[in-house]
Amino acid sequence: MKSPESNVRARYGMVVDLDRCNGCGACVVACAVENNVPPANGRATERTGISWLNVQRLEGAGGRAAFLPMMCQQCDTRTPCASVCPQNAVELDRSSGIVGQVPVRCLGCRYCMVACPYHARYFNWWDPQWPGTIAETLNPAVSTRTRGVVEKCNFCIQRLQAARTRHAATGGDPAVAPDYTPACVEACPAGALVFGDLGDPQSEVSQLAQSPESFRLLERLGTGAKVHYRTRRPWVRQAVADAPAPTDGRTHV
Amino acid sequence: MFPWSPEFVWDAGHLAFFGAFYSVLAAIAAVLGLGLRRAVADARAGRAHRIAWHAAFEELPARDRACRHQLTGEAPGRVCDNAFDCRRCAAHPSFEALRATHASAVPATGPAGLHLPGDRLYHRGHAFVRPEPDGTVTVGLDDLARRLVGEAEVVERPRPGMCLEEDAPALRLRAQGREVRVLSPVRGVVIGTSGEGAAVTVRVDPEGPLDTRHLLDGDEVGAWAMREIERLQALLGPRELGPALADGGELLPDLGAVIPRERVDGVLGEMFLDL
Amino acid sequence: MTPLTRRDVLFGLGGGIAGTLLSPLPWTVLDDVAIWTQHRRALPIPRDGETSVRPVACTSCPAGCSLRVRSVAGRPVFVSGEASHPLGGGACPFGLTLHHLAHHPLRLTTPVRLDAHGTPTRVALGAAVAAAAGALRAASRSGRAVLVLDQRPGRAVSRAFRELLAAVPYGLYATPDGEGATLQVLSGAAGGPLGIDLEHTRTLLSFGAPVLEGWGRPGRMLALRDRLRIVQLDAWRSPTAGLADEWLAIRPGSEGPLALALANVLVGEGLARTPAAELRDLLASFPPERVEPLAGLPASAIETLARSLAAQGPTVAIGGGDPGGGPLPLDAERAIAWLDVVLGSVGRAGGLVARGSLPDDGTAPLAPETSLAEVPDGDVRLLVIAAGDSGRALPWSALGRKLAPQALVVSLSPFRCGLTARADLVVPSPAPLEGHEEILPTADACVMSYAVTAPLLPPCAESVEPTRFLAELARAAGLGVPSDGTHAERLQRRAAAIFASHRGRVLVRGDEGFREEAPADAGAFWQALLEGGCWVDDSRAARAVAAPALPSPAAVAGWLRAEPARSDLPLVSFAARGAAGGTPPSPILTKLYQETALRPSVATIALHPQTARERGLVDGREMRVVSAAGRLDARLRCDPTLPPGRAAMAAGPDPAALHEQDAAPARGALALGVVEPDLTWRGTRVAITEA
Amino acid sequence: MSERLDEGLTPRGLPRAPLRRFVLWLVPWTALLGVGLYAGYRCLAYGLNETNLDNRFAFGLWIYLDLTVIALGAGAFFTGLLLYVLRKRELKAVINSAVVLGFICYSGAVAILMIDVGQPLRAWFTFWHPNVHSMLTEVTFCLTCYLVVLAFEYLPIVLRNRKLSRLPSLLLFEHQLHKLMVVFALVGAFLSFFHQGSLGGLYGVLQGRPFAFREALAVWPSTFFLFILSAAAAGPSFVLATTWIASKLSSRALVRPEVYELLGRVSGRLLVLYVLLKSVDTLVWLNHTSPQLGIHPARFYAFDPFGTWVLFAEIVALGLLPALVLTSARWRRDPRFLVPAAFLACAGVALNRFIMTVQTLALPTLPFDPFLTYLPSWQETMSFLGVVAYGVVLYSLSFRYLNLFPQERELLASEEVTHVPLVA
Repeated sequence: MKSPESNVRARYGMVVDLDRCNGCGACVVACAVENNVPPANGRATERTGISWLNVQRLEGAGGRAAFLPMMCQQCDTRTPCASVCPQNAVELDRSSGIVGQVPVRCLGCRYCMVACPYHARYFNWWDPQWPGTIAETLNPAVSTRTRGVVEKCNFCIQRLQAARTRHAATGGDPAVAPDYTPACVEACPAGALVFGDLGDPQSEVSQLAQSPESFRLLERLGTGAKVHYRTRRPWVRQAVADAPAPTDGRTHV
Repeated sequence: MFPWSPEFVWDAGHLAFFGAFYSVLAAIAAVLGLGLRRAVADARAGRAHRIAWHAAFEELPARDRACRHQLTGEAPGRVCDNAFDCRRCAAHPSFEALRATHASAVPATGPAGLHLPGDRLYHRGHAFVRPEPDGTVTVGLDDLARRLVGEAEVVERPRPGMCLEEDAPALRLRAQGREVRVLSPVRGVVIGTSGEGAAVTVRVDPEGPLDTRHLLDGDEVGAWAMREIERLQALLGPRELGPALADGGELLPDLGAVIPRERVDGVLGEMFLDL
Repeated sequence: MTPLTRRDVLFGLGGGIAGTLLSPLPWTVLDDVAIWTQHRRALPIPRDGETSVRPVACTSCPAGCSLRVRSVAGRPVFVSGEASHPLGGGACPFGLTLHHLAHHPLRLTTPVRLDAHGTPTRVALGAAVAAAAGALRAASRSGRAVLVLDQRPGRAVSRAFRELLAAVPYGLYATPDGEGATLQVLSGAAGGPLGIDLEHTRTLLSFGAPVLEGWGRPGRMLALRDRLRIVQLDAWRSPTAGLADEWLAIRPGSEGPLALALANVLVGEGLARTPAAELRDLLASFPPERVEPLAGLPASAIETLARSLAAQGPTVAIGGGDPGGGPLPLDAERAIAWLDVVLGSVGRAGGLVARGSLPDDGTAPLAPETSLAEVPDGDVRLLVIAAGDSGRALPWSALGRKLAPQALVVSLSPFRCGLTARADLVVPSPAPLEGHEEILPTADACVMSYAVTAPLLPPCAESVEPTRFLAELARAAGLGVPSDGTHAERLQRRAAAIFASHRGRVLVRGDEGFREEAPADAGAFWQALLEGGCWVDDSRAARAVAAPALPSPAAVAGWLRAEPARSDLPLVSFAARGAAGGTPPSPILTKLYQETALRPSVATIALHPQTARERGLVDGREMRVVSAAGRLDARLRCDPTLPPGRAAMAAGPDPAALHEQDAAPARGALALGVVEPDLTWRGTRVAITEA
Repeated sequence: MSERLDEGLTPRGLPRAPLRRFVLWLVPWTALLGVGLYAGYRCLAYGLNETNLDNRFAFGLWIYLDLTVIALGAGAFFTGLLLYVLRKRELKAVINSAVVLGFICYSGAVAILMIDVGQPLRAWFTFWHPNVHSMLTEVTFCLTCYLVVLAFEYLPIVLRNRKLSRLPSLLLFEHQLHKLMVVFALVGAFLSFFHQGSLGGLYGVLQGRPFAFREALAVWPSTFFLFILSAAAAGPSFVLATTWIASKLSSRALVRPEVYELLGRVSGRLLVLYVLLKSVDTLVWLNHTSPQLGIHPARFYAFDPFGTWVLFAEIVALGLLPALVLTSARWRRDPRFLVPAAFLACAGVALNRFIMTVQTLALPTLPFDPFLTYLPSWQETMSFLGVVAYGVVLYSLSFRYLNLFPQERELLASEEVTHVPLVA
């Protein structure tokens, strides 16, 4: 994926409002539909399924719940997966800051999955299958993946290409994509996902990202994730922002 | 992988990585190439039998590589390093020089009733060489060898005109159900063979003047035979029993037959230096 | 010329190989091989083409969310919610997979006969119609009922059904009880439909209604979420309970007494208008202390809640039940309705307000609307299950008990699942996106609205519009009705009637969201509707409400009776709207039910860890779950958020069935549900033992 | 049947068990190998869903096996290095065995790796599109090259077989190859240093896994050096242990006691150094590296069964203890201490690889992550055992038909006790 020749350097990122997310799962499904992720094999579990976007439930006191959409956090400064891939199947697109996966080149060694602290990478444990004639509804902008390769969220980079093309068609700079929106952001009915260029200080996303209510997961690992989370609820913040200090009692398994 | 492949970048990382990788490949290829070339050269130069003998000699345990001067007590503990080729040994001439007399009249009987005539020279692989008046030599199995092989059958005898190499197999026998290769003590052209079984002899026209410095003769033969009986004994039983043999008694005529079947092959190989 | 030596040949070969290696050729080939390995297993390669975006409406449940479908080369590939829709934007996962349904493995494309195992055999439409007409004539002869179950009443096709049933000696038109049950109780008293003025409501007290996860028009709730205080009274930590401002865990089945106890406090503390004497007498039996053990809530919590309802008004109390748990008993709904009356919420801004109706577009007599529960058992000779999904679960036994011997069940659903799996004949109507659809307001809406979507896909050649089936059935049975006209023509007639009424506003889709427009004539109005526009009625004046019926004395006595200690556990059954209805979920929903832990699957039964411990049951093990209606195996999931002393299980969907080509036997809570005569199954109790 | 059908193939003069007994010995192992091959076939044919690996436990038994056998297989390179480069002539007694062990370990590891990757047909992509900054690239290149080197080190041993060495061309090639073995030893040592290190680096670079992450010295994390050192320390112990097992199984002295002692001494001294550096590394990691990444180190040991006992077992019980025994000349002389110490040293390196592979993945990274468990499927277990069986079969065949222990012949005479009267 060669970036267009331009000096425009965007750093696409997202701010997830944890107070708005109601865990409906629309983003999860939209992501799978847009990116031709197959339905699960009958034997798949939550640990062997493929869901580029995975909504985690956080438990608060008194039965309160919060939901945390987890996708590839699009690490920026130190990308754990890109540096470990033995065959350059993970690519950092310099024009957009998007960490992409090249499934045709992936060997399936899964080292990147071990390296990723966010568990945002998924392995095709089964041959993909679409029951009925659902394969008719596959998105031609994304190629299907074979068994035995790793895949993950890439902020629907095909939509970036399409948005650039649309912008160019209206006489704009082909490197700029003003109406670029990933599928999950488009699908979220609660408006919990805000997407845009973090490099543009005027953008809503970068202003939200800088607000004191915003934080990143595992910030101290220094991955420079481009997905930010925000919440005004202290218990939510406490549940996700920091690694908890050692527990009082030992966890028994 | 190559400078022209898409991912290649001319940076220190790539240069160091691929520099090392191609160096390793080159080293492996060079070793293989060199080994192959040298092997071809060896084959062309006919060094195969020498190398084979050396390889076999290398495998012999130290006690089986005893120097002939150790056998006679001249150099206790001395181990041969020259694959029993005394002509190449730097020390051999000096030992020879030290010997006062070179006994020529040797009794025909060795220890334990072995028949080891003095007109013969003995190879460490139990082949004898008898110089014939016409300048040729007769090569055959010595008495210990004959007793070991017993009722043997000659599987392969050299054809007249063939060139025998020193320490290379001259004969193949089948004895006690096992195959034994008898190493040739001399280098020369085969004139003919005679005799059957263990009594087979080969008439050889030695190449060039007959040089027998590497063969045992004289006093050494008895000591060596004694040592060989001890070795045989050691191969079969506790070492302590060895010396008891020297006290008397006569070796069984069909020695091979008493060796336990499962040990025959090993014993024959050891005794004939055919490993 | 010198002859070639072997050396020359070798040199030539070596040079050739080295030269080839230095050229890009072998490396390009290698790269291509890399690509080939990707496709060695014949992966589908979608065709590319022209992209277009069209507005449609979701038909998976009554919410009728407005959607946008992106198609490539005429094939829909992506669905998203119409964010700026005036009736509420956004869509749920079921709507986002609407375009999969026409391709669903359980889709039927021709009329079929189903055997006892649900295996389909193709039949001709004529034969199917003849069989249905025969059953209809037999019903007329024997005085048995012809029943149409319409899960989406109010559509033009509903009218066609009712016209037909009116012409039959004993025709019943039934709709299942749904999420608007409380409103229905009050509407019955008010003499016209009511809606909730949520835009001005401050507190929404929900008795187990999933108000934050697919209730009413979800987009409306999402838009109002920040302004609304939501108090959830629920037997389990439902998604709504987890997200609500307050969740009070109540004992299953205690909704009725709890509503009365809240009213008791309000009346007792003078926080509400003084009710009629008969209600006062009833309330006197339900002081908070009395209800405390029934509801499992401290009396003080009931009092605090009641005070806050009064203080933070306007407050609306609603019941309706969970889509997977079935309706609340009518008496509980009456109690909740009375709470609304006591709170003074009826007929005031921010409370329950009147909603208009669509103008009439026909003159033929209509069969009256009845509740399915009112249909006598064993009386139905011909049952027609209309296409259209309420998005709520309905166990087959609720219908099965109504059937007479030799009854014929005809389903018009395009999917061989849910109730349709038990039908004798299926005459499939067009799948979603293949036909014209009407969108009517949801139960909560306080204004009437109307929208129509045009087909996006060409209908399958042998699918049958229900209107056409009805026409052929009437012809074969020798009935004069329903009046002729295709489905589209009926809708157009309806639109014309709306246009002619000169009521409301027309909102059309523009580049910058929706804007009001005045269509020149009925044709322009119809066109505006087809292009994603909608008609919104004017607001109505508040309607004064007469007193609704009181809970029956039998129910009240039942509530007050102390329950004996039992070893089996009440079962809390639940499902997201659309998950356990008649429309099969897209297989891609394994993402929610199987591949992530987001939603519990029917394959698990939840217990509080302490409840499990008391029974010696180990988390993660396979359990045998037995109710009076059935038994099944499920894995135990210890869930500390589930209050002790009850079991919780999803009613659907079954992720294992999402892969199947064949309709699997029902798993999950629906297979266990013990259906009462009032067609509720909330009283189901289960015994759990290790399998 | 006392005569052996395969007598012409076994080294002459070296007593070998009757063929029948040997076959009986091989039967269960071959059966196990067969099951392992079937399990491997299933994984290749039906995909990795045959395993119990998942997206979170992406590495499991197989990677653990690879790391361990490669560490133990380091005996091959290290013995070669000592013999050919540092001229420890005594080690000639075990070099053949060490080479065979190395070959078994590395070929087994590569075979398992081929099953472990999702698309084995794309194995060459790593060579074609290498990311030179990835530790796995280094591992792949070095492993492949070293397997080739080991094959060429193994070749001469095979060519010395009694039957094969009768063919002059093979004999000559073997002879010349053997003379150049020092080059292979050097290349092998170079490659081994790098891939043993890179295997350690594999985990050390994972900044996303604070349990495994270590700070870098030069461009490599400290695990790079620790893995080299631990492999070099365990390798000789493994050679010692296997020689001892072979000797027990064949009830024959294969090498002189001095060789055992030398192996033990080398292993012990390296182990002392390793334990020292590992302790320093652990202290730096617990007190500096991991707090800096925002993780309290106690969290690493907060989940059962991975308590702090793991640290103790790895560093003290299976590190320091064998190190002390092996460095003590007195204890080393006593096989009752020497051999168990060698086994402990091997177990220590195996535990270290287990911790790096399994505990790293089991521990949560995100605050709301659960602690994960994983139990290999029968397909994984059987292909693992298949590799073990492959090793036993290949080693048994090598032991029987090749001359793995040159001192065996020498030690033979003192062993035999049959008394045969030779005298009439």
